[in-house]
Amino acid sequence: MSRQLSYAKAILEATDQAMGLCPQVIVLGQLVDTQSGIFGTTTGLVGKYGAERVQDFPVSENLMTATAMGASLTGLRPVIVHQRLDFMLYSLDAIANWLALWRFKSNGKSAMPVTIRTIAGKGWGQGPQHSKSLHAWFAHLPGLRVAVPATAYDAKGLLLESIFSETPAIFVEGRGLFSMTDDVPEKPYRVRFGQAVIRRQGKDATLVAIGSMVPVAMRAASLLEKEGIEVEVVDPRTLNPLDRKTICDSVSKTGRLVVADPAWLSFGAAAEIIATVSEELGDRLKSKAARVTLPDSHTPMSMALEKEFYPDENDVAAAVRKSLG
Amino acid sequence: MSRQLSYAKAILEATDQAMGLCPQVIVLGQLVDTQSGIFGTTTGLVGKYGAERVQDFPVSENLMTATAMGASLTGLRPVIVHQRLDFMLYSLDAIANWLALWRFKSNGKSAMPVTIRTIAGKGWGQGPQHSKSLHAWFAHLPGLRVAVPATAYDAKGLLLESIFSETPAIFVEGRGLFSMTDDVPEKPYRVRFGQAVIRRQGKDATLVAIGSMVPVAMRAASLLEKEGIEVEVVDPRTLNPLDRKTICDSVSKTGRLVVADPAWLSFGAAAEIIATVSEELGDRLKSKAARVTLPDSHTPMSMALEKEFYPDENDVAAAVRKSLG
Amino acid sequence: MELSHRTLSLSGHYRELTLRDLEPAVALQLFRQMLRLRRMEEALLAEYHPAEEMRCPIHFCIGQEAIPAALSGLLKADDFLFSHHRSHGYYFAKGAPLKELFAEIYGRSTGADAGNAGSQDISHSGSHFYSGAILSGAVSISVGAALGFQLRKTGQIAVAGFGEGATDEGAFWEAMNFSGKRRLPLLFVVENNRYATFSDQLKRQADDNICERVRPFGVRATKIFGNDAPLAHRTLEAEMKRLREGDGPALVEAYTYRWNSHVGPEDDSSNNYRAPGEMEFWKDNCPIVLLEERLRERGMLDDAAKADLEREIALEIAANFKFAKESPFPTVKDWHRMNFEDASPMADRLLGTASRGGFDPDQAESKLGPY
Amino acid sequence: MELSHRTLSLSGHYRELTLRDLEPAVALQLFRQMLRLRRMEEALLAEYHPAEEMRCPIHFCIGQEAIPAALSGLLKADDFLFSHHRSHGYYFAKGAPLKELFAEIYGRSTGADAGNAGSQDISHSGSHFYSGAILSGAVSISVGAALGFQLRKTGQIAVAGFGEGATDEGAFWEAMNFSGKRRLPLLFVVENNRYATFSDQLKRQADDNICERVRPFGVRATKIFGNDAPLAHRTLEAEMKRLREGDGPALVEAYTYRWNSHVGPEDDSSNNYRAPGEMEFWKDNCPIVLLEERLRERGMLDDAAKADLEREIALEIAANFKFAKESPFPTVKDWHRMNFEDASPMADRLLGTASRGGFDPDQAESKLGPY
Ligand SMILES: Cc1ncc(C[n+]2csc(CCOP(=O)(O)OP(=O)(O)O)c2C)c(N)n1
Ligand SMILES: Cc1ncc(C[n+]2csc(CCOP(=O)(O)OP(=O)(O)O)c2C)c(N)n1
Ligand SMILES: [Mg+2]
Ligand SMILES: [Mg+2]
Repeated sequence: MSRQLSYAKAILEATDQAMGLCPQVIVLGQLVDTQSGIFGTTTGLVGKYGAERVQDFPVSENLMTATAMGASLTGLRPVIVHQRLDFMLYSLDAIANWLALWRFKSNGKSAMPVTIRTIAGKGWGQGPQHSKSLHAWFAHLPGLRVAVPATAYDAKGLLLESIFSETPAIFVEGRGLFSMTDDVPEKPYRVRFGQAVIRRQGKDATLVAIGSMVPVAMRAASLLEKEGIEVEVVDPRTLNPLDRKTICDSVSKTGRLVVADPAWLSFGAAAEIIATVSEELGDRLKSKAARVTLPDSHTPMSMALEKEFYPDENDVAAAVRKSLG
Repeated sequence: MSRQLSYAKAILEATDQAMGLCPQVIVLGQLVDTQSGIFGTTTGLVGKYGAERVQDFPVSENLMTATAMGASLTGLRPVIVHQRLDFMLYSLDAIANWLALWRFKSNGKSAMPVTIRTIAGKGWGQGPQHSKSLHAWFAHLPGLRVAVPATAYDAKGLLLESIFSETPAIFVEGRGLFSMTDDVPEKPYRVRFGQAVIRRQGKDATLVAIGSMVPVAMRAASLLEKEGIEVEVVDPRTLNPLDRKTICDSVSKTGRLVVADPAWLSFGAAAEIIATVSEELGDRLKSKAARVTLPDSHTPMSMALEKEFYPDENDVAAAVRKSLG
Repeated sequence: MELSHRTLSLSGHYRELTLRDLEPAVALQLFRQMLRLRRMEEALLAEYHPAEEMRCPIHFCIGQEAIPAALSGLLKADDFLFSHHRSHGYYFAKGAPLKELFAEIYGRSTGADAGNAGSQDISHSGSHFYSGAILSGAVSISVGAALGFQLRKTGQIAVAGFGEGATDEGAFWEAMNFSGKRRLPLLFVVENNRYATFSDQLKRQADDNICERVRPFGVRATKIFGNDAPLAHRTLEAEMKRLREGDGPALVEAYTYRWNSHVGPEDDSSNNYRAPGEMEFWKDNCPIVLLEERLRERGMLDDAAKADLEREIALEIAANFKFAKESPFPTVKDWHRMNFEDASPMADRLLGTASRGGFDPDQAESKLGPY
Repeated sequence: MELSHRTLSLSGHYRELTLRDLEPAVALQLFRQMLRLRRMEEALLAEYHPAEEMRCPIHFCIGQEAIPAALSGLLKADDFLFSHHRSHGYYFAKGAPLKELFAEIYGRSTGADAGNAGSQDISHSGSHFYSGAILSGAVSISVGAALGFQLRKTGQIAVAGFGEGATDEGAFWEAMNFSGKRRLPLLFVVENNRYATFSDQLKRQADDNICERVRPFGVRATKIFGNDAPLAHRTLEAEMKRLREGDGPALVEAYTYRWNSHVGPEDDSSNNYRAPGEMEFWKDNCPIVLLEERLRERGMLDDAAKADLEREIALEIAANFKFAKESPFPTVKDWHRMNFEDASPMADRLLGTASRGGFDPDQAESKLGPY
């Protein structure tokens, strides 16, 4: 039977089930042991599993990451949580100089199955230090997996998959997605990394949408449908590994590509997707590829500016129309 | 009269001249005050300008960056130096959460003219913690300029430009370039950001090469010339701003694009360049775009593996031949 | 008994507040500044949700007025002040224009940062006031400002204000190490309000002993009861005097308490983190009430004078709201220009142009070695 | 007089080394281990340039043998040891196979990490030995290992070995704070050799007082003359015993000295950073010589025994070189597999598959609020 669950509750359920299935799963993060529980994604866990397994951590993000890494060497499966991705920047040394290369450096003999949950802020004046979305940075690093779940279903399945796989994973959540619902099976299930999903079939253009741009892209596709334009919406779900094949197959059918990414324009994930298609099908595109992203600017706080800063379904639809000429 | 100077000496001369021209220029970095002076790029400065202006800094990379930032608010023009880019990862919070957005956040009222020199290691078993090249990360950030000089001439002009401009700059140097020479004028001169240079004209394919891949690309072009293939080699010199126009103009002439980047394949600078071209000329390419980069792997120490890890002129030439069909 | 949040929560009404040799004008000004800050925060707090016009996270500082009030009388115009997410008190302390604070929070183009920053990232560079919401980040930057003052021998000082939570961050200890080593003209002010969001200091640190921790780094440190405004004034005055004489750096830890939610006007006690009786202790020892008691005892304040003051403050606040609400919203002109400065007057002045010579493509790359 | 590099450089030959109640076998083993490590490093150093086959930066540890030798007798097989760029002594201390160290440095497929890591990043996970070249990074990771031991109540301990330079990093202080708070079974061993590359500790820190700095964080700390191997043994033994009893964490600071260049076999004195007479002091107080003096005095060692030992060591080293040089170079099979593990046995076992339901594309996004 189908059961609707919010994105936040799906994350909570995945974590709860993981902790129930395996006593080695622990959760570290500022405020993970509180009632409010990181947008409700950790609420109640401390009561159920105790303060040793659900640990409030000092405001020491670099150490938190390294602690999870060291703990994983002793057999634990740590999940760490950053309330904003921006706070996680203190831990980039731990991530890029250690976590990402640990397996490589040991020639595969030592693994660090660490899952890093991180929330990309958006809206209501979060401002430049509470809203960054740097999934492209993580995806550039060898040795890390990067998930960008857009739906509650994917959030649960990808989080469980991250926790119980051997390669460390960065799990990027969108603040705008937390209360959105989806059919979510109750049992613990997996969603594999590197498997894109076609959220909507279409023949006129391929619209690849990442993370919190997925609902926006779906709305854009609905708008365009009314104009007789059939857009194929592809959600890669994970950026590393990236399911290049599904994307290229779609574009080889439609001949057109628009990428919607909730991140800065230049040197971002949208560029990688366009480059991939250009390498595979470069001489067979029917029109120029296009990106719908944030401008190359930090996030303004004022709602008047935020409105222009974040692209919406009209921006996406306009880009698709343009690619159709 | 033309004067040959090595890349290292050009950097030293630029710094020396900047310090001479302007008493506000200071240099901070581990070992900048030693005789060996960071591959000779700071040798002698402490004797000339004193230990206040040429400061050995504790092994505290995050604070070093923030210190330069705060000092710049008092009117100083700091240059900081990281002997390896890897060490700089401790300072990414300072860079991404503060330096890059400072001007934005103050609505343009406050500037931080800080220059961050950083050296990407290569070769002789530097291994995974001493050889990263993350220029794509920096270029993804709004509010920062990113220079990737390939020649002594550009190194001097871009370093002077960085020091005396108002936007903070990341200056990425290649370890393999330090002893390479070039004509370098003696006077202090500028090389503007956002102006690519065509290092070699050609009509058959455009080869965009970044930083330490520039000499490799030039050698590849020489090889191809013998086969009658005329490659146009474009060196963007800076990634942010990126001279998209020169690149696109070249590709619209040749119809073919190969990008050589001394960094990881996925989600890197090569993707941005291909995406840019695809957006501008996507339906007019004569063949598929191609990348010649490091594989998506951390750097192995063993020379046997290093040899396969770093692409050379043969790899670049092969990619160009392939794009010619 | 050593001052700590544990010992404080066991004590009763604070009786040690004394004006001693404080000039009456200074004492009254301390009172006035605390009251202004309190009323301003109360007004913002009351308007926050109903209007939904202040669309940014705000960390109110009600209960923590003593330090900002004391700093406000001691900082010189060209000193630099760096603070954190709980920024209003510090903005106020630096004498930055309050109407621009209101307009900033309302996201208007007349705001201190034209609506780009909001409450938690606000700065006012004309007043040399800077803040930001990444813990300990602004502390690190203050080190550079102090180094600049020292190198340029300007006599200015830098002050960094933050909470005890910031001392969890490694970045903070790099700042201690370097400022202690360089003896920088830098004052660290820790408002220890016991919590970082809902997390008790003793959940994050083995002991409530920040002063002990910083001293071996070469940073002089003093802890005080932070709701005693005259004491705060005297302590900060003495430390700032020594800093100006080259005898730095110093840290002052002020024990105080936040009355409201960590962020926003709600009550976050549903998260159940406050110790029993604690809120009562701190409300009983409100910094404004403590000083008011003494001023009245000494006949320096009466009902009429206070009413005048309240009226003056209410007018000021109303004017600030009016300014903010009547100001236009910003419009995006150019995202590029908001993030990059393309003009380069200094480079224009100092640097020439040169033409590129011939790079020899056939030369060998540098012979690489191990180091 | 408080122990410090300043006081040491004023003193002469160290006379306090005593065997006390050390078992003769332990004393001899300390000597043997120091000599093995010394001879190994000397041999690598001598071969380094002529062969150009060890194509990676090596930070030799000649002069710093006492701590590794002492640790080697105290660490249990399932304890974890984390170290830094100057890794050989620690690799040795953990009892990881030396032939795999040689092969690693030679970049061969039989190396500890099959040639991926080299000297400065070497690990041997079978021996629970890990290192890396980013200062203080492995210290932070050791905290997690100790937390794992504590949560799982395994009785294991973690040890982190590093230089005084690592304490410049903020990351280090986060480790102090958290391990002190959690009372982790974790031993920090600082080999204070006065310099970080060419930079004197007093150029980077206000004082030579790491022990004083860490204590207020809840970390017990002891400083010792680090070339007195029996003293190192006794001190580490006592601390490790307390850690195993749950009384952690602890730090031991061992004053010692590196005889060679910071990196490589050259002499880096052209950088002119060493204090006059310093090298002489430390060579005169070579940890091996100091112990040898006492062993000979007590009749526990004579020329013949030493010659036997030297022969045994020389054979071992020769065998290690032979192993390394005869081993094949690695070949790249699959860059992806070198960096990612695609197998997921645990997920296979615990997780099922499910089919995706219908995401309603028309639903509204979350109503965003300020926090
Ligand atoms: C690097 C970083 N991590 C986490 C946060 C989230 N955060 C915001 S305020 C805060 C608590 C701050 O406590 P404290 O420094 O004592 O200041 P107070 O709020 O008590 O005034 C935290 C953890 C942050 N802003 N920055
Ligand atoms: C984060 C970081 N910054 C800088 C370096 C460069 N570096 C390598 S070793 C070293 C000095 C280390 O000194 P110390 O920790 O005392 O160890 P020692 O070499 O004296 O044994 C430095 C600065 C580094 N490896 N990592
Ligand atoms: Mg606090
Ligand atoms: Mg050292």
